[in-house]
Parts: sequence; C-alpha cells; structure tokens
Amino acid sequence: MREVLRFTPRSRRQLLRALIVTTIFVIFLAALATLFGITILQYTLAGFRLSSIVIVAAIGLTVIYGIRGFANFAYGDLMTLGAYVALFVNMNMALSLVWGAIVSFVVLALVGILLEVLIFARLEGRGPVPPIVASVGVGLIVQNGIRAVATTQQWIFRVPFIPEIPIVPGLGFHWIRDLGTVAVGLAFMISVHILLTYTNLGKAMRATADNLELAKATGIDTKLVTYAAWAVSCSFASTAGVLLGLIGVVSPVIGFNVLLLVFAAVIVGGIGSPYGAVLGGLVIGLSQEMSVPLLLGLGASSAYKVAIPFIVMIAVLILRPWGIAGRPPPFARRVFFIEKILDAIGGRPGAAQDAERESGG
Amino acid sequence: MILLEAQNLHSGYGEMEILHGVSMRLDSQEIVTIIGPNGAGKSTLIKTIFGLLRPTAGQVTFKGLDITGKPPRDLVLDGLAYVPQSNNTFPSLTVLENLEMGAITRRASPIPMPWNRSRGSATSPRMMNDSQIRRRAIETIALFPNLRPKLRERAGNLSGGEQQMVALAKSMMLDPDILLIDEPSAGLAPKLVDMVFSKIVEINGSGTSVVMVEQNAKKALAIANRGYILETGRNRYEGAAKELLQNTDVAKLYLGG
Amino acid sequence: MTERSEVPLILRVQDVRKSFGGIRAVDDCSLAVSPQSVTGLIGPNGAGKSTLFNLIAGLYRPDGGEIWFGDTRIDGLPPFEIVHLGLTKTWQIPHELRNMTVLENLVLGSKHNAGEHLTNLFFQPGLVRRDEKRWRQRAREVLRLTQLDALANEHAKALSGGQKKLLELARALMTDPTLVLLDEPVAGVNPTLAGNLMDLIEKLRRDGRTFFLIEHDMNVVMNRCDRVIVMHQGRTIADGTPASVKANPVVIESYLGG
Amino acid sequence: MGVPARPRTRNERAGADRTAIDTGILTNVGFYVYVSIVFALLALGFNLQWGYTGLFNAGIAGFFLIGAYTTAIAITPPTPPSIGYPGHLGGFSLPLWLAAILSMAAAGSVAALVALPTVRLRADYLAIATLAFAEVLRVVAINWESVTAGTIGIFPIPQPVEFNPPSAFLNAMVKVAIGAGVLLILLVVLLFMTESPWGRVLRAVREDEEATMALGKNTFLYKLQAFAIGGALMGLAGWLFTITINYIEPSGSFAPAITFSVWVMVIVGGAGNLRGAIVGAFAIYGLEWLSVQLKDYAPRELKDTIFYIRLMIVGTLLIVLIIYRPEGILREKKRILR
Repeated sequence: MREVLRFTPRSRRQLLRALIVTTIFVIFLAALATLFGITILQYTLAGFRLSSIVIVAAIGLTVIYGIRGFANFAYGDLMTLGAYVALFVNMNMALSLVWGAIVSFVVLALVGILLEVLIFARLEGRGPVPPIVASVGVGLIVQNGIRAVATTQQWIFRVPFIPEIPIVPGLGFHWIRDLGTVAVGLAFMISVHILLTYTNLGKAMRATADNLELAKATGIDTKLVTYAAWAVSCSFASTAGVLLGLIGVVSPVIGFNVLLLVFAAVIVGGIGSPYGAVLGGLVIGLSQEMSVPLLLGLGASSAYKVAIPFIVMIAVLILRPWGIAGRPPPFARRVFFIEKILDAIGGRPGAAQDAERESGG
Repeated sequence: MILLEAQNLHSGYGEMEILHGVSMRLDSQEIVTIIGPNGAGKSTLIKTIFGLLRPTAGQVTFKGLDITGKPPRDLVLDGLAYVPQSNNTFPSLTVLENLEMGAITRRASPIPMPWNRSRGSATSPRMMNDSQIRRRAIETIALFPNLRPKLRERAGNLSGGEQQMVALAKSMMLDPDILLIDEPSAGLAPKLVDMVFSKIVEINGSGTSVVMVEQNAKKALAIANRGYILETGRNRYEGAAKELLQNTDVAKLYLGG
Repeated sequence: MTERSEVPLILRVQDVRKSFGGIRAVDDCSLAVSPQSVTGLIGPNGAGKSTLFNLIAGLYRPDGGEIWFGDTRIDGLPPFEIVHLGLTKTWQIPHELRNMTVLENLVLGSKHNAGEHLTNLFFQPGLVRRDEKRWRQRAREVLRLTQLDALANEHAKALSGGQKKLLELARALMTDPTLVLLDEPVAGVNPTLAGNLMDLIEKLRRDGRTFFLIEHDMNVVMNRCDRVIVMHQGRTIADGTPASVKANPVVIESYLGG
Repeated sequence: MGVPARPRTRNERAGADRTAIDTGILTNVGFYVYVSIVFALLALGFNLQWGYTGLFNAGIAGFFLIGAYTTAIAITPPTPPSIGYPGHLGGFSLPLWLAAILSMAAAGSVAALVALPTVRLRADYLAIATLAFAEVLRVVAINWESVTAGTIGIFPIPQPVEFNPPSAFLNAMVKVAIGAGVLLILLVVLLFMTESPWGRVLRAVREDEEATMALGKNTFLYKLQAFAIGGALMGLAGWLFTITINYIEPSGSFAPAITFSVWVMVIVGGAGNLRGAIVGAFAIYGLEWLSVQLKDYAPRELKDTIFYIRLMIVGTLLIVLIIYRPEGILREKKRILR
C-alpha cells in the first residue's frame, strides 16, 4: 500500500496552490498593515472569526444541498435553535457550555432526521421550490417557537471571564472568542474532510450526491445516507449557532441574520461542494470584516459592511454561477445578451456558458 | 444449470408498456447477449430483472428463488451486479473510491444497528471490513491494469473508455454470480469496444455469468454463447450465438425488411 | 464558399463540433439537406444525433463549425430567431406544456402574434383581436390536419404518449416552418397512428416543407425517406438513398458491429 | 400622532392606531381592509412572477420598500432635522397619483435590474439572490439616515384627504375607497394582460422554458417583463401602504416575514389565479388582524405570544399546503379557447 500514502500529482498541485494563495494573502496583509496601521489586523482577525462560523454553517448547508438538491432556508433558524438548546443546558442545568454544545449537537442531529421524515421526504422529486417553501415554514415555526418559549430577551452564555490579551497596541485577541471560534471552525473542517474522504458513510454521501440512481443501483442505502446528511447538516448548524452566541449574544434572530452570509458563501464557493463552502466562507467572512476600514475611509457607515458579501455574490452569479470551486455543469442555460457582451469585450469565461438545463435543473 | 430466468415479463415506464411478455434464461458460466434494434426493450428488460423497474406481470427467478421486484440493494447482496449504459461511475469520487462503493453492501457496519439486520453481523463471513475491501479493490484492479496508475484520479476526469472500465471493475468488487451489462460499447471508439469486450470475456472466464445488452450485434454475438433477439418488446429469435450470426434475417431486423 | 452545388440546399452543417466534459458528442460533422425532401438521420445510440439537432436549433452553441439555413448562417443565433427564420424542432420526449390545453399549446406556436407584445395589448387592441382570431383559426386547421381536434380543450398532460407526439408535430407546424427537425416522431406511437403521421408528413412535404428526422423505426426510414444520412460516433459515415445506405458495408458494420 | 419615542413594530402600531384613535369597530375593520389590499397588491405582483412565469422571488419586501420610500419621500412636506429626528430626503409635496407612478417606476426598474443577471439561474439561486437584495436594501434604509431617517422612519405622512375636524373613521373610509379602486382597476388590467396571448406565453415559460424558446419566443424578455411588472406592482403596494399607514420604518414593515406571508397568500389562493391571490391576502392578513384583536382578550401570559403563534401557524400552513395542496386551495382554471 505504499503508493496510497505517496502524494499524487493532484494533491501536490493543490498543496502548492494553497501555499501560493497563503503567501499572497500574508504579503497582502503585511502591505495593508504598513499602509493602514496595525488595526487592520484586528479586522482580519474578526474576518477569520466570522469566516469560521460561516464555514461551519456553509458546510452544513451544502451537505444537504448535495443530497437533497435544495437550499434550506430554515438553516439560520436551526442555528438559533442550536444556540438555545446549548443555552438551556448552560443555564438551566448549570453545565459548562462545552456540554451544552455537545447536547445541542446531538439534539439538532435528531431534529434534522425528524425534518426529513416528517416533511422533506414527502417533497422528493418536486423540484427546488416546494422544499424551499417548506423550509421557510420550518424556519418560521422554529424562530417564533423560540420567541414564544424563551421570549425575545437576549442572553449571554455563562463562560468563564477571560480578559483580552493584547499583542501590540491596537491588536489583541480573546482566548474564547477568537482562538476558540477559529479552532472549532478548523476542527469541523478537518472532521468533515475526514468524514468525506476516509469513511464509508462520507464516500456514500458523495456518491449519492453525484448520482442518486447509480447509488441505488450500486446498493448504497440512500435513505440512510439522506438521514446521515440531515444529521450532519443540522448538527453543524447547532455548533455554528453556539459559536454565534459565543461571539455575541443569544437571541431569536442570530441565525437568521447570518443565513444570507451562509448562502452567499455557498454560492461563491460553488453550491453542493463542501470544499467550495470553505473557500466561500473565507471570502465572505474576510470581505465583510476587512471592508470596514475601506468603508470608514470612504466616509460611509461601517454597517454597510453586510452589503459587501452580496456584491461579491452577485459578481460570482453573473460571471461564474457555478461558484469559484464548483465545476461548470455540462450545460448552463444560454443568455444571449451576456454572451454578446462577453463576445464584444473579447472573452468568455469558459466554454460552458452553453445551453441546457438537465444537469442544472 | 439455470442461474437466472425471466418468464413472460411485462414492464415499462409508467403507463407505457415496453415489454410485452419477454422471456430469457441464463445458465451458469454463460455469456448471453440481448440484441435488437433501438426501442426493442433491451434496456428495459435488464432494468426489470435488476429491480429498477417493477414488472406488471411475469416472474424473475435466480437460482430457483423468486426475485421479482426485489430492490437492487438486496440483489447486489444475493450476487447480482449491474452496469448501466451511461453515467455509470461517480464522477467526483476517485477510481479507488468508486471501487469501494461497489462493495458497500457488504461493508460491515462498525456498530450493529437494528435496521441493518439484512446485512448480517460483522462476524458473518459475507461481511467485509475496510482493509478487506481495500484488498479486494487491489485484486479487482489487477483485471484492469491500465486503471492501476489512476487509482487516485477522479473518475470524472477519465476518458470514456476508462470510465467504462471503472464501471466494470466496480461491479466486479463482490465477485458476483451474474453481471448485467447495458450496452458497454455505446459511445466508444471501435478499438475501445474490442478492449471492453475482451474484458467481459475475461470476467466470464473468472466464473461470472454475463447478460449483456448490445446494439453492436456482431461483436456481441462473437463473444456470447447464446443470444436473444428482441423486437418491439417481444422475443423474436433466440439461439446459439453462432447460428444467430449466420442468420440473414437478423440484419434485416436492424436495417428494415 | 468556393464550391456550390447546383441544387440549392436548405440546411448545411459544416465541420460542427460539440463536446461535453471531454466526450465528443458531435465531431466534425458535415451534412446537407435538400429542400422539399424527407431526410432521415439514423445511427446507433450515442451517435450524437439528438445533440446535432439541438445544435442546429440553437439550443446548444457549437464549439466550432458552421451551420447554414438557406443563405443565413444560424450557429450562434438564439433559438427564437432561428424559429422565426423557419426552422423548428420537436423532441424525442414530448415537451408538451402540461397544464395548458391542446389548443393553447398550438396557438403558442403563432409567429409574430401581435398580442404577444405588451405594448400592442394596450395600443392596438383591434389588431390583437384580429391576430388572435386568425391564429386560433389556423390552430384549429392544424388540429384537424393532425386529427387532434376532438382533444382541443383537453390539458396536454391528459394526452396519451402517441397523442403527445402528434401534438409536438402540430405545434411545430404552427410556426409555419420550411424545415422541421423531428426527433423520433413515431417512437411510442401505435402503428396505425404512426402510418397516419407519416402520411401527413408526406402530404406536408408535397406542400413545400422539408423534414429532417431522427428515427429508429427502420420501416419508416426505408420506406418514407428520400435520403438517409447515417451518423456514427459524432460524424456522418454514409449518405444516400435508403437502398444504397442499407447496402453500404460501412453502415452495416456500424450497426451490426464489425 | 406625536413623535414616537422609539421605533415601533408593526403589530404595535396596529394596536396604537386602534386605541389612540378609538372610533369603533368600523375604523378598525377599515384598517383590516386596506392593509389586506396592500397585501393583495403584493400577492398579485408575486403571482405574476411565480404563479404565471415561474420566477420564485424571495425579495418581495425589497420592492415593497422601494415603493414605500419613494412615496414617502415624494409626498411629504419639507422635514428639517430637529432634536430627536434626523430629517430625511424629501419635501417635494408631490400629488398622490404622481407618487404612485414614481413608486411603480422605481420598483419596476430596480426589479428589471435585479432580474437581468438572475432570472436565467435556477429557482433556488434566484430566491437567494432576491432575498439578499431585499436585506441589503433594508440595511441601506436603516443606515442612510439623511435619506430615510434611519430606524426612526419617515412620518407624519399626509393623509390623502384632510378632514376638518379630523375624523379617523372618514380617513379610514377614504383609504378603503382608494385601495378598493386601485385593486379593482389592477384586477381588470391584470386579468386582461394575463388572459391575453402575452399572458399565455408567460404560462408557457413556467411550464417549459425550452419548449417555449423552440416555439420562437424570446423567453428571457418575457421573464424580464414579468419580473419587472411584478416588481412595479409591489412598488404600488408600497405606495398604498405609505399613504394609508402614515408612517414607515425599515425594521418591521419590510422584514422577510412580509415576503413569507405573501408566499402563503399566493399558495393558499393558488398559483396562476389572480382572484385566488386576493382571497389569500384577505384570509391570511385576517389571521394577523385577528391575532391583534384577540391580544386584548387573551390572558396576560399569552399577550405577547399570540403574535408568534400566528407566525407559527403561517409556517405550518406553508408546509402543509406545499405538501398536500401545492396547486393551492383555488386551482388554476382551464382556459377554453373559442
């Protein structure tokens, strides 16, 4: 089995590419820091913090998209639910938040399976809109159920108080908020990678996402795979929700407020691809937080930072609707005016601008 | 010995009946080919046998047991394997992973769950663990030496002929008693068709009986023991492959009388 | 164009290529169809016939090559412009508009119907009414021609498979095409109906239309087509009268295997 | 109406209108009718986009917002900044009818711009992009204080007719009359449009875009038109909302919940059915209105909860209807051509 352990040309290429990107990013940061002062690094840190949460959520969202083929609009509210379950354990049962997160992880996994059994299994094969509508219904029930039970009051997790550690003036980090979040994000990325590449379940999930009919004919238990995908998706939502509560407060809309960021990340990275979700999450999180000094420099309110990810998303939708890391479908519907414009400016992004819907639809 | 027998099958898609009573049988160690013009119902027959379509009438038996309407998953466990005509690999999985998927029905679950009763327990001799599956994949790949350097490539990046090899290798992972192949030559260049067919002969030599649907009648009959010729959902001719090859009516069937 | 045949051609496909994810579906394919003919396109599964039709109709954009319809170069044109030039296609699997009636399906094939433009609705109501009336009349004529008139007010989804095939043809006729690409017009249609359908095509051909059809039913191809083009692995391998094609060893080999 | 001390949510405002003015049940019913009409306009717009053309718009609230703010800015008298109020762009004091046209034009043209890159994409991409668009608009409305007065909102917006002495009842009746008139005219126009050959092409696009293209229709253009006209209708709804409610602010009135409510209305009414959309609007807004009415009679501990329960009912309705009656309670009728 020696050859199995050796790096293949593909993975070597990928590693090299990742190294180049990282180097460029570090140089870029250094340039920024010298230009705008060290505070830019604080925004970068905030960007990474947001990115790790968005990545965890985006992976969860994209896993269910891959298997079930629809965008789960209830995902934000499922994140909120995760935060509240953890809160319940943390406050009412007076346990550490780590326990809260674990309980919430398990509870949400069960919720996910329940959703599939009760609702989404009945909507199989009906196109993308009915499940979206149903998921909005789920979102409304969850969000308002939380309001009805836990009121609209804002809560804060009970975690030990740790002061921020300053590195240099204008730059400091917080053990839990900064390091904890990023570490959890990394851990989830690695575990999803392990799940998808090294376990049979993960491989079966990828196979089912690739080709449901062939998966059935191969003997893969596609029902079990679907349940597993829901469990993974929703338990990731719970963790993303806990992290959201950790960097801010717990309220009934925390999840819904980041839902669009998660969608943006998924679209930018390429819908249905967990690795794309990581990339998209990084782009979205960093672009939102690092745009703040730019906006302030332009004299605009920093609140507009939430618009930046969507500008990125719209650009991706126009130029590369299958995302940065996604593969172009063999046929994409032709849009003649875009073709004409691109022909006029002398370049078309890939030959796959071309026709048809089978694989798109 | 009769391994597989289909009797008087009626089947189709939705309301549209395509098979109007087709029968066939497969003896052990045989290659049987099903040929006929487009639209004769060849693919429908093989899909009905493999449980992907539910027959409205008729019966399929395997080793004397009724398997009519059994889901593909159970049939894979019983020792059948099926290679669809197109889209027969998982494009984003590597070749090795595609092969592993071929054995997933016999992958022993690390935790015995109440719902995977049918898969037996981890100690049952039919079940395999990961390293056994890996070993089996290496064994299987020995049949397809040109895939060996590409074990870690994504199947979607391979050429059409290589993908067909991956699909064959994947279906051979469990060393099935019967291999059902749907038009292995479709869309392949003649040289590759010969290669695929010689692989099928090799597979047959290793003890697997083969049912092959083909459009390329001459080549298919050249490697088959017997052949069935379908026309518009009914049996038209059957017989030893050599006889069918000489039958002048066959050519007429294809290009019109 | 340096060489020009004496007979003007209605459709000329030159070195057209199209690949999907590394697989060449249509590979330097060239062919021509002469006007007022019924030309058959045959070939084994996966030969690229349907892809070629989609390329001609503008639904796919070719990777290379040229497609000429009469004197107009049509590759790269959007499908609706190609239809307006007089070239229509049907599908192998009927693309009927399920929740609309048969008559509505047909009227949709109307060409330059004033009522389909928003401004006319408000500024030229008289014209809209007249146009619509004219098109409905025409639709009824086509329905009678295709013997679907009894079903005019049924939802298209309620039709049988064979009737849907007829509907496809009827709808295509509504656009008043000079060239119709038919993708397996009689597949799944019962023999009597198929016979009627082919009689209808013959009649329409005499009226001046051209038909280019993919068909797997060899009786249809051999008895009803003037010319047969054979495709194999994305390119044409034979072209001629049905009898000559049937006798062509290359064709026999591609079908029966060599 | 005085200067509100803090931005109020819409359900609070509904209650405030009722208790502050206190002119009996008829005024209150009038309020129900004209807000329902606003929703009916939104539902008609969405129905044109989704029910007829198959374009799934999740940014209804955004187009609604554009119409509402356009109107508020157009018709208000000059409002200089004062203590506790940042002021807003405006002071044009334009007539109502002109504001209606401006609102429709603004929302319609923005809808066309949004549609340009997105209508070619799959339904879920379109939904995400439009939802994002609406949320970005809301963020802008909250933060661009010099134009929108931020979270405090724009008020007071002049009544369509000023009565002397002021009469809440007469005001409500005027608004009902305006709303009903607009709705009636729109219903007639839309029926004319959707039952025309043009509307037939829209339905064909919904059924099978590719086949429609192969019948010689420029489907992209039709999708663009349907989306833009639908957006314009939502803009008009914003106009009606602004002139009837006297007060607009970005956080509650233009939240995504508005979009989701409109979905339910159209699904209840049946996609591709104009009258159904109106019935749906009256029925589903009726639920909200009732929940506000019942609030006073509900036991103390349920007072706040009742609003959330209403939204949970909306959610449940969405799920149940989409599973069991996706074609709506009132089905699209068959068109028999003569």
